[in-house]
Amino acid sequence: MDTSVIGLTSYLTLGAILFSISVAGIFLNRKNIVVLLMCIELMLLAANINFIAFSHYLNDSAGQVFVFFILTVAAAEAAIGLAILVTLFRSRRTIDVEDLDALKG
Amino acid sequence: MFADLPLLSLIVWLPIFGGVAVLLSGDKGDANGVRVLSLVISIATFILSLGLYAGFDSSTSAMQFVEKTPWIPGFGINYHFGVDGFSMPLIILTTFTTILVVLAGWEVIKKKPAQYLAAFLIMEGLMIAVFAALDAIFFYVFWEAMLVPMFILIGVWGGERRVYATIKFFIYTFIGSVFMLVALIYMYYKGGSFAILDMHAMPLTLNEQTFIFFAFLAAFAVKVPMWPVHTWLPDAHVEAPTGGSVILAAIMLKIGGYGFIRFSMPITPDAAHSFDWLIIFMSLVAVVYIGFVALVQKDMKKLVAYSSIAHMGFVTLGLFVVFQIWENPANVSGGGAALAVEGAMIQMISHGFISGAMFLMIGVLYDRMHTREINAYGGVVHTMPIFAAFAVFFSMANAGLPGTSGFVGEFMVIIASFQANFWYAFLGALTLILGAAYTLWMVKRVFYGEIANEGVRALKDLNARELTIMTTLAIAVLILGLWPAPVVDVMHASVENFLQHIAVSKL
Amino acid sequence: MTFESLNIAIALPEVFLLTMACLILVVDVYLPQEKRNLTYVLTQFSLIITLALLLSNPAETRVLAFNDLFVQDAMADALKLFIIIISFGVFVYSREYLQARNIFKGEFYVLGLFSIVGMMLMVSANNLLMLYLGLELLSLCLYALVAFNRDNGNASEAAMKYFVLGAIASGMLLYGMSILYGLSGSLNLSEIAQAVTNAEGAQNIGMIFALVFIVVALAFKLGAVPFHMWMPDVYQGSPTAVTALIATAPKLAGFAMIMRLLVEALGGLQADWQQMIIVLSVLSLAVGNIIAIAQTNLKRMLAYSTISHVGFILLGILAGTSEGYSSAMFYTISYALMSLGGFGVIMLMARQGFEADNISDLTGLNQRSPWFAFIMMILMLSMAGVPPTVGFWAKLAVLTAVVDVDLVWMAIIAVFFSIIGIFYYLRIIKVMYFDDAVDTRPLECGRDMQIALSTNGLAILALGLYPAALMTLCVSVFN
Amino acid sequence: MDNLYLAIPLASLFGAIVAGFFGAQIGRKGAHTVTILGVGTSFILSLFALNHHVFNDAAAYNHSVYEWMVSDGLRFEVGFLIDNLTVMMMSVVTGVSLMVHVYTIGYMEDDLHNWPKESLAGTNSYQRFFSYISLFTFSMLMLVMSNNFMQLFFGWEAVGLVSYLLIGFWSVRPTAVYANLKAFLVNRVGDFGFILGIAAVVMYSGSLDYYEVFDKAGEMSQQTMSIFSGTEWNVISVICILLFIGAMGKSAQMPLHVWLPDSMEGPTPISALIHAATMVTAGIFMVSRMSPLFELSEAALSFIIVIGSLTAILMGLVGIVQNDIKRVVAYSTLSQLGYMTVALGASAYSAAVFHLMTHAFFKALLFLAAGSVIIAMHHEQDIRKMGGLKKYLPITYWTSLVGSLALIGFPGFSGFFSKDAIIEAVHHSTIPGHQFAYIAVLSGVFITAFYSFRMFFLVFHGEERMDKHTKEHLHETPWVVTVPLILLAIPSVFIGGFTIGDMLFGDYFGSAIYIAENHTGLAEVGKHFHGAWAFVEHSFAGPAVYLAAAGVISSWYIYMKQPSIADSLKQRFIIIYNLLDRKYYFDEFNSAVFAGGSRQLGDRLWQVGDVKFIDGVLVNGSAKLVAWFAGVTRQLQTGMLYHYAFAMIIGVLMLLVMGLFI
Amino acid sequence: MTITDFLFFAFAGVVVASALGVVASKNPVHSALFLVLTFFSCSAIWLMLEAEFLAITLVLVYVGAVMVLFLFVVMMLDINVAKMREGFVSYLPVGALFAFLMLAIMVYVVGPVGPDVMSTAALDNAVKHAADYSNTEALGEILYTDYVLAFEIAAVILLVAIIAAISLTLRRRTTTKYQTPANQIKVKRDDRLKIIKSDAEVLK
Repeated sequence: MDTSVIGLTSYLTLGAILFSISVAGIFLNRKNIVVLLMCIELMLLAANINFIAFSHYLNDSAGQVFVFFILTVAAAEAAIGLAILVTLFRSRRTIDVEDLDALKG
Repeated sequence: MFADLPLLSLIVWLPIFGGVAVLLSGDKGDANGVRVLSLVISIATFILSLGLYAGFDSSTSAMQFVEKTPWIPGFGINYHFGVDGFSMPLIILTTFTTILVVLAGWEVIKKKPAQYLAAFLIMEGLMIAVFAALDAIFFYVFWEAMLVPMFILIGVWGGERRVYATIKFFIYTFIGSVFMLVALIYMYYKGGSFAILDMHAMPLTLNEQTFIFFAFLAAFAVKVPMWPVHTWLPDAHVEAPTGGSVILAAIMLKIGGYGFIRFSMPITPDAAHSFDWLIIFMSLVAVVYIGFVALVQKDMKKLVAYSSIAHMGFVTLGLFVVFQIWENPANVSGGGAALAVEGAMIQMISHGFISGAMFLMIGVLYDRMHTREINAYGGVVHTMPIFAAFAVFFSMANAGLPGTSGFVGEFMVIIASFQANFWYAFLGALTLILGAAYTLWMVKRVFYGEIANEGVRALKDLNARELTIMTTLAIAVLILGLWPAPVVDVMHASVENFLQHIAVSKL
Repeated sequence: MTFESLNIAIALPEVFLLTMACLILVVDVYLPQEKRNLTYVLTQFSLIITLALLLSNPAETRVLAFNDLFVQDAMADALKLFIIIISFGVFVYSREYLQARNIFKGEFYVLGLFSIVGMMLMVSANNLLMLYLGLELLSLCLYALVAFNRDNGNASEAAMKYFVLGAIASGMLLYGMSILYGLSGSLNLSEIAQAVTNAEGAQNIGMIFALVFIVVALAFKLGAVPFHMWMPDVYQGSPTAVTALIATAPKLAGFAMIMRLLVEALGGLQADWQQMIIVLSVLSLAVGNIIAIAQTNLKRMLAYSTISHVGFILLGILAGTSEGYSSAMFYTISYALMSLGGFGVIMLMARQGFEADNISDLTGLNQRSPWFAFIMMILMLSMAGVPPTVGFWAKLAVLTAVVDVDLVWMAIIAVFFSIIGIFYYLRIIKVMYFDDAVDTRPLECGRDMQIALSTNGLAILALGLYPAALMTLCVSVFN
Repeated sequence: MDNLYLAIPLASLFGAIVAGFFGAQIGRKGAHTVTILGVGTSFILSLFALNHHVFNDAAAYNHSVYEWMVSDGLRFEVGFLIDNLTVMMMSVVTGVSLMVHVYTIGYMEDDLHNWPKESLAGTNSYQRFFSYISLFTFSMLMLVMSNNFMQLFFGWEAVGLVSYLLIGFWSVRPTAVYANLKAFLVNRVGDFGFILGIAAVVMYSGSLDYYEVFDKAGEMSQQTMSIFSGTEWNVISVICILLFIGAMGKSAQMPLHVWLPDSMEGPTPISALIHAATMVTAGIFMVSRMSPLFELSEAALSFIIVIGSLTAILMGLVGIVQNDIKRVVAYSTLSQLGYMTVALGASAYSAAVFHLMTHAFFKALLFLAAGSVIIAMHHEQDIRKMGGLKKYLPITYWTSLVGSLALIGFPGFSGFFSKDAIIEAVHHSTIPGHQFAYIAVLSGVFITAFYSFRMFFLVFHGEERMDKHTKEHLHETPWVVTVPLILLAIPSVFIGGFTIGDMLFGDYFGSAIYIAENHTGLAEVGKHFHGAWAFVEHSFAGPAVYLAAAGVISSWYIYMKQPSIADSLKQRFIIIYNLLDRKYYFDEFNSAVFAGGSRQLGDRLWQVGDVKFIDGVLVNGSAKLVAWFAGVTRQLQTGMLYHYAFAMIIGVLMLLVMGLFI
Repeated sequence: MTITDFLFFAFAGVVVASALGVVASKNPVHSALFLVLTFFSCSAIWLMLEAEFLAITLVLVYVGAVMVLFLFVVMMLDINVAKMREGFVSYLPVGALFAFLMLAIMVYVVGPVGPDVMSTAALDNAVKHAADYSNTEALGEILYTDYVLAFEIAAVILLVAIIAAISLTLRRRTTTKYQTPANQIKVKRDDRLKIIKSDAEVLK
């Protein structure tokens, strides 16, 4: 069996790539807030991958515990985010990012 | 007998708490009540402050009536009061002027008289505290706090462009003082103490001194005000109510001069020495440039405001010329330095009386005619002869006529600055001509000639209250002009000490 | 492990408050609208008891609980104290405001109490996880509260912006925490601190990498430039009651978070985060003060003013000395008090259908109510840093700390921008005192509000006249 | 003697205070009584002092009255130096003043006509006037009795103040209030030099006391100072010239003479007292008092003699074309002051003071006589509208004649002695510039005679050119006016002859006046002096008497005999006439250059410097800049979520780069 | 290159590709589905890291609940799909540039190239657990002991989410008419009818 080429850094790199994609997504998405929320989920996923990879390589379950809580919180966050989204849609009849410009200056 | 009382605390807090009491008694009830209350408080403060003079030991330069209690131990900031020959006369000037200011607004201020009077009383306490504070931060607190009542005074009771004027006033002074704050903090960092006297003794390199000197300069030059940071003053004066102008001219400007004496020069003697040319230049510009500017003013208050700037130029000139007096090889006797400093001090006190009187005078006219335009007047002497007599008297004092207090300081400073350089005295002495020109030209246009219009024709001469104010000031101006010795004597020791201190380089 | 080893008594105030929050939630459900006042009373009552619990058991030393997740120390006690006092004030001020807008609902108080618990947890966290959870508890409550006035489009917009940006920030925080966890092998702050000191060579780079993400999250929470963008919009869009909640106590929690993360955990990287904070601080001072000048909306102006104050708080922190920390804490507490008063006045002026959040709405306040005009003046002067108000001492303390570490130029920059800043505070005083009132109706409000607001304003003045007590408290926390 | 000396000025001051502050209570009568009593006391006490010093040869009295203050070891005091010079001045001042006081009772009697009806200032103007002139007497006494420079300056300015108040006494008249401002300002220009001179004195002698300064004079003359870098000036010359600039202002020497003719806007008694007899001679007195200093500086003396000669001749010429009775006398005063100054320059201090004294009497006489004419003519001052007044005003006529003869130096009259002494002294002087001065003073004699008698003839002789109404009411003025005239006429005739011997050539002044060894002008004259009568006889050997006679005769010819000549001369020399009529365009120049110029400069400095630059650019400019910047920066807050996020990302990148790579 | 390596690259490839799909999709529904795919493949990667419990949770909780919620909201709110891509291309260069810069720096630090940040002794502890090792049990053990406080707080956070969601979205339809008995009982005579006293008016 060949030696494995993947290691901790591979997972971290994957996390970094996901993080960057989410960053790009946040900036590029000018229309739909829901997609914005999805990008945030991606960012959390990147952090989760890091935690789990570290947890594995450290042989320490604290990282996994952390991920567990992140998932919980992310769920709660999504709920609240979507609730706000609904409220927003009700009052403005739009969820375009570009239309969120009543407050500025 | 006064040594046992915390006299300075009393003098500071009596008007402040009195002011709060006046404020709380409010504008709903009888306005005369608050007026009388304010008058009583201001007179009581004045009487207390005379205790300072009575108990003052003029043979020593040490601080007297010292009170010291820890205030903010974390920073070593103390509640620290004390007076010497420099601050004591200025405190009495403050208490004296406040009485007149309270009187001056008696029935003239109809809008919220309680707030008006309270502002003055509180400001009085704060200004006294500025003069008496011996802890730099303690000083700074009062220095800044003092701006607030003045800001309100000009803004609420002022003229048409009051908002512009008062914001300009506040920001101008604020700009200057924040840099001073940084300098104070820096010295605390170097020396570990905020006590002013400790700062005097603190060794500082030339670079540090330069930095600190300019930080102080920013604060005090604005306050004095020196050219070219003077433009807030004419605006503030013109828009301020009479009492505000009086306090501004009579006391607030002095705080700038006092600052030079208390901070700039003793703390940074070497920087003061190396940049004395700058200050002297600015002072002389103030005397000459501002003299010309005053000449063409159409608004009486503006004219007097500009004249204040010119007169304060003598204060800074007198203070900073000492180094050059010592250095002038032609000055064989080596004297003149003390003359210059004492001249500057006398000039401050005298200017307090005279500018106060000038503004009160304009106030008297303004209360009747509601205009300060010189052109709106003419021939006032025919309807207000007594008032005109006072006006001519104070104008002459403003022009530095011997026998009035206006002469003493200018005379001393001119004589002293001659010992540094002929041209300093030359330019300074131009005030003899310019000062007379702008003041008397105004007198001519306002008071002399035929009665200009119906408004002037209907004028009534001074009432008893105004007469009292004017007479009091006139007596003060005369006494100081005819016998300045009592005032000068109390500062000898302090001046001597001051000069010895700044003569020694800190490097 | 045993139940005793949890040391639960240490967290008694939090536990109590949490319980009360749940209780109030239940009680509120069964209350008819006209008895809603009970919710309010209960809320305030719980806060008072919490305060009493807090005071009854002050930390003599650093005590750990819940298996080292939770820490009680002097700083935590002090900050919690002020968090509760200030929140109490927010609830007092907002009662009538909420009633006038038909949003006087139990959820406001429940969410408010939960957010307070979140803050207290942040303050007492000794673990990255606890910090994160505390932060999220706080933030989620605030997101919801901002959108609380559902019919207001601006509020929803503000909530959305706050939510999205907040989520990004916590994403970054998590990313940074993950790296930190990986490099130190622990979530415990003290152990991380150990690892940071021991780190060498390349690991340092990793640590700094983590540090950047953490600093970003902290800067976001406090509102430092360029992570401040949410603040003006959220301050303006939220109902004023919520703005008051966001603008005050959470800053204390944010300060605690900085202390826990940067100082306790990453103290070894001080040289690195100092540089970053210098940049953030200068930018905050500049941007906050300059843009505030152009504002016409009072709440928005206060948001920018907050940004500039954050610059000052960061100034104290970047000094990196115990004087610096205590001065920053002093500043934060004073700022929270001033800000509370400011929003209190806005709520005081507001009435049904009228937000009173424009600067022009304060016009002629001195004629309508000299006393509250005076209070507002004190608040504004304090924000501007004019003695004898506490704002001056805060600035003095911070500047002293900065000068102490030879950063005189930073002090000069700070005062330079505060000169620009004074202009907009003066403008408030100007409209209150110098302009004639358009709306001459006298102000109507309950006695509780009057007393609280007066106390608030006078406290600013009293602390300005005698700052030693608070200052000593702040100093003692860091010894 | 302390109390006596103190009482001299204070008596006048007392009168002034009472009349000034309680004028309304004591009424007109009370006012003139109290002031006359005050000044009379001063006068009598002055005579006592005169007796004490001159006839009993008391030593000079030099004591301080009170210490004004001490600063930097420099004593500022008020004190008296009484010696022969002082007592003479005191007697002259109080004497003339007393006369003027009495005269004023008549002159100011119907002063109410000069005020608008509703003017409250006019109600007590009579009392106020008496108060002012008493105050003036006090100030003048303080000036002459001073033993130090500070008090000298005090008196110097105080007389200026009173002069200011009195010139503008009729404050309703625009010309009067213009004139008083002008007088004060021009005097201030002189004071400007004066105060610098005092400053120099303090610097180089360390004292303000006369005697102490004089003791140091020798030292000072050895020192030099640098005013412009590279040039060294003798200290004593600088001091003397600066002090003399003060004297130029007060004693109206060119080019600071412009205020004096205008000062005639004041009531006539003032013109007599202040602007002829006393105040304007303060400069002469001062230089004489400072002779120990001036003697050490050739440069200063030379400067003085040139200025004096220019004033003497040029102002006399202007007198020829004036038509206002008081202005003619005023220009004559200027010219005579020039004579005194020339004498100072020639080191003939005693001659200057001597002329000062005689001039005080005859010029006061002339002014009061002019005033008498004016009263009689119902305040008409144009001599072209007079004529033939001899028969209506006999006393005035004769006293005027006496005054005029004294003025032109008719042999035997007091003016003759003093003027001839000056001419002779200049003749023998060795100061650079004395040749020019000699020519000037000689031609001055002719000119003086010409304009004096031109006026005399036009007023008292020839056809009656006044209107009918005035003519009907013409009669001699009341006794309060004529008595002072007579009393002044007596010394105008005799005092010169009586005192010339002692004052000029005896040791009257003793140590009060110091003359350097090599300044022998007056001493030369003294060698030929053998009594007053011989002096008169001797004068016929010189040109002066003939020139005076020629002056009188030509004026008689031109104005009495052939009045058309005057006009034809005027047409022929129109340029010169205009030059004289416009008074060499000094006023135009001053008002254009100094008054207008400084207003323009002030306006520029204000509008451009203060308003546009400091306020506009620096203050409001930076405020605007900040506001503009704020307006621009707030655009960054677009409201767009992705921009906010973008800002955060930029921030992250920035911090990453900073943390990792910097 | 082992089989695990291959699996990793495969799943990682899917993760990256579907993440890009989330960002680049025109239609938010597609984005949501791509996100589901991302989660699925990620969960596979977590399995490789022996985080079985979390991997399952990710699928169950995230995909099963949260993503469904997302889809639900997307469908509920009527969104104009045609407008979705406006501006995307024009901002792409800038966005890509910054994302790339960020990626470069991050990979430089945590990736296999660059300074060797992750080579500490502690990070070399990866242990292959025995087959009977229960990841769930291990987590559960510490979750209820060491992290009990965190667990409680997480519960509170969920509670907050519930409260917030309800209070923000629950609304009574104003269009539906319904009676409120309480109000009906409370009503008084005066509320219904008001008798106003007025003077008699005389018609002119």
